[in-house]
Amino acid sequence: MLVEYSSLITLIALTAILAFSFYAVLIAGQLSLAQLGLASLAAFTSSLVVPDEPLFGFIPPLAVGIVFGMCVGILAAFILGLPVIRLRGVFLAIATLAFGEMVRIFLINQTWTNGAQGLGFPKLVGIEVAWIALIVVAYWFWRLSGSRMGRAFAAIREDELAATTMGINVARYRMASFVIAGAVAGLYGVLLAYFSRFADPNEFSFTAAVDGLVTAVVGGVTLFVGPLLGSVFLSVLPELQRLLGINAGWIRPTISGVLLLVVILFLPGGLSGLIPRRKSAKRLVANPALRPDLPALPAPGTELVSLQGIGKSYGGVHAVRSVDLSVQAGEVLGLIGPNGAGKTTLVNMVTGLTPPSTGTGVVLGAALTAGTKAHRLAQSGVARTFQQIKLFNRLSALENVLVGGYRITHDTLLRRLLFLPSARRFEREAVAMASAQLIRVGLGDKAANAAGDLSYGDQRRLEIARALASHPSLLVLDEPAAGMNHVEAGRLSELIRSLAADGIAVLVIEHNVRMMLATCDRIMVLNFGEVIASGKPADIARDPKVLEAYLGSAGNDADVEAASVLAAENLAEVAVELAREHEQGPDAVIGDDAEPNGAAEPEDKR
Amino acid sequence: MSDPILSVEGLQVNYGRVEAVRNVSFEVATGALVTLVGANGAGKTSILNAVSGLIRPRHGVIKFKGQDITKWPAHRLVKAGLVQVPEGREILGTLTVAENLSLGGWHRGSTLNANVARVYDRFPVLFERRRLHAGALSGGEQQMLSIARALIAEPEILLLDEPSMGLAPKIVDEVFSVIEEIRSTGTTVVLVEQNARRALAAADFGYVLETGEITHSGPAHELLADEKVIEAYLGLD
Amino acid sequence: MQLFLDGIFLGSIYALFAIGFTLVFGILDRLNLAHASVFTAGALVGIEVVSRFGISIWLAIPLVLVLGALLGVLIERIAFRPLAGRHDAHFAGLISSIAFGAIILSLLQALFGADTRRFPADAFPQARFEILGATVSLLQVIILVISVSLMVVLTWLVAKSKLGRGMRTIAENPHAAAVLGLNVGRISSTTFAISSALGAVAGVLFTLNVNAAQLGIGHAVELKALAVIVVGGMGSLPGALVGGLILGLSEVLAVNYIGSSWRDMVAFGLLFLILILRPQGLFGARKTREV
Amino acid sequence: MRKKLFSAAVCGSALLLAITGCSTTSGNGTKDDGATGSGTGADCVIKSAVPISAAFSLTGAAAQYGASQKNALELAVEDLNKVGGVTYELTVEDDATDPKQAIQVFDTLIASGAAVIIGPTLSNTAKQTNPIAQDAKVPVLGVSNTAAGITEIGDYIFRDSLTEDAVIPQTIKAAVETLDVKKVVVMYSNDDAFTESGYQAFAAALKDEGVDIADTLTFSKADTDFRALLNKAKKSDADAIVVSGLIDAAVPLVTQAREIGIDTPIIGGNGFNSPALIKGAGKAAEGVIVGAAWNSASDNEQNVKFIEDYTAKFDAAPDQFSAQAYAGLQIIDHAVRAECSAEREAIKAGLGDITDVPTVLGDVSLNENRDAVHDALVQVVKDGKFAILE
Repeated sequence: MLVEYSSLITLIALTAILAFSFYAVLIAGQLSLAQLGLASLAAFTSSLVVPDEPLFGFIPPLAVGIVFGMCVGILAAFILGLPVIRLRGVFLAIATLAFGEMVRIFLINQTWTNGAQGLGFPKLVGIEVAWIALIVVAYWFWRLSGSRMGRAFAAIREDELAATTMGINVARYRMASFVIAGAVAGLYGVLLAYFSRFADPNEFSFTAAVDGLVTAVVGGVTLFVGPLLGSVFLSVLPELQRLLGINAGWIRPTISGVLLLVVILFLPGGLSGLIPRRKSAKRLVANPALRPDLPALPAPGTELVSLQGIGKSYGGVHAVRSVDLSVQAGEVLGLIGPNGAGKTTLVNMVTGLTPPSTGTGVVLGAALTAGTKAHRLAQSGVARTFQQIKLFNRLSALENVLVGGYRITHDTLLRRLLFLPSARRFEREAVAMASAQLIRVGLGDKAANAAGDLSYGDQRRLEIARALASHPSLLVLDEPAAGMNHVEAGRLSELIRSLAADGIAVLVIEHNVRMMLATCDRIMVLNFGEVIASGKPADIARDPKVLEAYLGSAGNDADVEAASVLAAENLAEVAVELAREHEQGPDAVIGDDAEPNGAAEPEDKR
Repeated sequence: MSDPILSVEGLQVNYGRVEAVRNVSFEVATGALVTLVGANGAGKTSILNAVSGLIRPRHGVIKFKGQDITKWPAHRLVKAGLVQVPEGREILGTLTVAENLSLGGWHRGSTLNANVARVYDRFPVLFERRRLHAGALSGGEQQMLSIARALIAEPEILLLDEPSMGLAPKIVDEVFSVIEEIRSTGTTVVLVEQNARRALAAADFGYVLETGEITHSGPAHELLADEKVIEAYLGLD
Repeated sequence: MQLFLDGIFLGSIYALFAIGFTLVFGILDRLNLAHASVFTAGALVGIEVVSRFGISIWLAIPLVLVLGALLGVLIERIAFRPLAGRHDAHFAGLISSIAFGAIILSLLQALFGADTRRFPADAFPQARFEILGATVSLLQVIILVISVSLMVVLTWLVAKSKLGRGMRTIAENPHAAAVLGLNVGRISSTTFAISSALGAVAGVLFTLNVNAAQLGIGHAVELKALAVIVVGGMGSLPGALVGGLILGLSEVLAVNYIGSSWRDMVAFGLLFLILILRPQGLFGARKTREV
Repeated sequence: MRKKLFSAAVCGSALLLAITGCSTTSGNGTKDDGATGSGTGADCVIKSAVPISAAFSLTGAAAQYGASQKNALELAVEDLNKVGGVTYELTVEDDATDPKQAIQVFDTLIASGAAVIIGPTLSNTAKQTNPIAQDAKVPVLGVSNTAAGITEIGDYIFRDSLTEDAVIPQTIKAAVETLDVKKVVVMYSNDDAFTESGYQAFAAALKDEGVDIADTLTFSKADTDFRALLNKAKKSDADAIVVSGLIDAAVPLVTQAREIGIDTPIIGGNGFNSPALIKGAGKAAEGVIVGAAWNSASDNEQNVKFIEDYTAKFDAAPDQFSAQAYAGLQIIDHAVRAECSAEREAIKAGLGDITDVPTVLGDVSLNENRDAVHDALVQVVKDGKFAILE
């Protein structure tokens, strides 16, 4: 019985390995069709080095082939990656497709590959080798999926820009996924050649690449068993039809096509979507004892951001011109101004997303230049939220925050591969820190919900929690109160004050003037890219230029004036109150179980 | 008040197993400005989307001008005069301002040009920028474009979802004055707003939503004075 | 001169396929891999009606056009519409269109067998003439003219017509399109119908030109057409034409000056280089990212 | 949790195997009673039907060849079963033009007790499947594999298809003699094993005959537009164009050559030997010289009947693929009757002794390398028909 299906079972394993090679890039949100080209490079070049006899008398020839093939895959993927890694989506797919075809044509035109006549290989791979290889590969991806590296891939897949601002070096991780995929592709090429005893370059064509992609997608990329499921489904289908006595010929591909269509239309997330998953990969860990000690934040008053004459122009349009800005640890600096005044451009410069055109600046010790990388700044302690919410929508709320903790958590992949106890400990620490942030913003009960399913206001809060998870020295909030009503905005204001009290410097853009007046230590007003006013909230609220440009003096001068006076008075009260709280130490903000951010000193509770 | 132009009865909206809206019923009188206020996730946007045919309700009956429109697709409703200005503006950034406006008049072939001219009159800034890509406009201008685009569809009832979100106070003033103006021309307006104080001040009638259910309703000025409403949504002064 | 014309004609064939393809791919942003099967279906059905029923080619072409449009509607309804709103719509659409294409192909095999088929020798006037010392057939000129005029007509359609505006709106933001009262389903169907109708007719013209059609012809051109679309710039119809011509020319030049074994290497190498140097393609606009 | 999942997956696949295992047939055919009969040759009587299996490409890129092979085998079984004494039971499986699929098909066929396997359609597939049969000691008869190295796989592998080496030298010799060819352009598709080995045979033969090769042009088996290549070939002013290509390429290539004004003779290999050439290329095919293992115009009695029967049954003229498949079963029949046994070893031995067996291809022998030996023909298209080149 086994004999009859030994090839089928072996091929299931091999096809699954190929699908894993696609899986490796898909989990990082990339589509590469070069896998078959890499596989054929590995297969054919391995024929040049694999010895007939065990090497040094004990290394089996296949081991030489596998190691060599994987190295070829890695090397070729790396060299290919250098130019193409910056391409995205379909452009990457087409460029890699072109590469795959170029490899095929190259190999066909070589004499050592015997061209289209193909090359014979000794039979070294059987059912055992194939499945052992598959299990090793699957094990790797299983351990990868819960590691920090796995989370970084998921974050890149969901939103590259947001991932960058978490401190993730997107280019390096994309290359890593590319290279891992190359290694797996090389493994596949060698195994296939030494299983089927023959290979010609045409077997590694575009069609084969599409087959591999179909296998990976049908299986699903949300779970590491996806490629195996896809491979079983697609490999067994023809066999099953044969057993059912369906005549060979056009009927079989028709049925296969219909079934494939049904699977893809009715099973979002592929076959692995059928496997029930736990509500969330991780549960909230609310025990503060599990949280590790974090390095202290800069002392209050330390200058963290210092910009002189910074400006940005887009093809002659000055979005920001010659702005001086200084932010100190422990203060809340507000940035207000009409829509389109350049506020977001300014904070993009501060967070390294946009290089300044003119001026100089230092953020957390790093100079802002054209070469400043956002992930570098994030690594040194800058965190931010976005005006257009950029969450990792398909990840749970907790997972989002876990990615946010990238900067202060350990990479656990190697430890996880070896099942070291420290892997577990590090993971628990990371979850504990993330949980604390989630609870702090009031989303403790929604930890397992997918970020994309949260309401608008909750998404805003989650973004803040994610930013806080990196234990930042400087937090940049871009319209955090948008979509919140007055009561919610009030709570947000309290949260921001408590962050400042912890020693974080907060730079906030917001149109909710009442909230800004109540929250900020200083406010800067931008209009047409220039600072038109700067100073204490009470002064800003009375500044005629600000009234004119921003608060609106057009129709109801009296009303606005009254409102701003009222706001200023409010502020005075709030300020007094806050000053009092400052002296008392940081304050628990939301809910009874909320904890301040990584506070080292014991805290007073109300 | 005259007959309701819009009536919603027993509306329930589900996302998967989550009940976003539970047994919500309300009426909008012809020519009135009605506002739905409530916290985040209370289901305001879900109600609007169900009314404009963008999502299918689980239960409930929606009537527009006496006709049952519960199962009508969005495009049919727009043609019939029920138009939404969506949350987040949803302008088409790669299309020009003029193209965005003409999309508003998808079902208004004959009157399109006249409508566009009228809108340009009302919003001269859009006329100035008619050849620019809409993505190049500032946030306030985009919101005006979004409203103007809806007006070109000749709405009998206009559903506005968070029109003041992310806008400078001065622009918010302008948005509200535009809403007043629209209403003064006889168009019925349903307004969903986070800025509950502002919305209630402008509205005739208000409904307060909490986790998918209507908890308070009444003439807007009464709600503005209601202690509970103040505490939950308006904040203390 | 012959070289140049050969390249142009070869390229116009690629362009013919690519223009229909890019309507859906570049403008609706959906990669419809069943397009190759529609191309094959157009060719085989065209042959069938001409050779079996003795219908003139001029009548057969409109018939094939209608068939293509119907297939397009089916593809949209079955393989794409159910995916609307799913976060993996891109990938899923890729796979579902592959599956749908495979079904079309196996049904074609059931209907017409797997043999290579062709139009009767007299199906199309065999006129040939000389231009500047180069031999040119009437059909080649017609194909070039059709490609260019299709490009012009479709460019106008997409840029100026109401339908085109609808298409672009749906591509950019289907939700906004629905809010604005656009019948998203119908516009998508129409786009697929136009695209597939063009694909089917392209199949007929292609077959007339090379005098052979079998189940695999679609796939042979598909890969090149993908290259053409990307070289020309996603969603750019002039780009599809120019991209096709560039590919055609480069292949012909490669055959003559580098060696025919390396012809496809040159084509794909060129594609690769263009992507590296100018990822948005020759006529594509770089998308700006927003924060 | 994860562990559970994994074990579930393992259990699932085990279950699948169990199901499939249960439903397979009784297993090794060689142990069946009644596989060996009494008598020899025409008198041989074997009680149970002889299980013959074939693996052809019924779908996918090579489907058009597989389809005519399948037709011919069905016809052959019908004809041979009428003779009496020995009956054949034919199973045709589809390898979908995919070597991986073919490997699985071979496994299944071997396990289900095939006495002999015919196929697969393509040479490169054969290189992956035939070792499996060799290991399992199941005889294989290739009926369309022409590439080098097929029968070298082992002593259970035979073929009745002439290699290009056996056909092409004759073709070139005849062409040189009759047409006085001195300089040629060679064209071939370099991504196909069959056509590339054809090219190598052409190149060797041309060298032997002292013919100049002015230019060598390659194309892809998927190509259909050859104008660029042909225009280049035209420039070199050769006496003839020699093409090694499949029938897919033959028709467009020949018609396009005539279209752009190439009037020189075109010489093709086995791939051109198909009625489709004449049907498809029409007038343009006139004068094309084709070396072939089979000629439809041959007046061999068996052949005439085969063509009639095939045309009547399938409403299409047979091509070389079908003729070779038909002849394949004739050869197997001979081998079975020789030892009067349906056992694999007996059939293997019988195939080893095939000498001058009359078939639709003419009198066929299998040599010590288990390759076919029979007369090849050089044909020329004349008045819409293949005729022997004289």
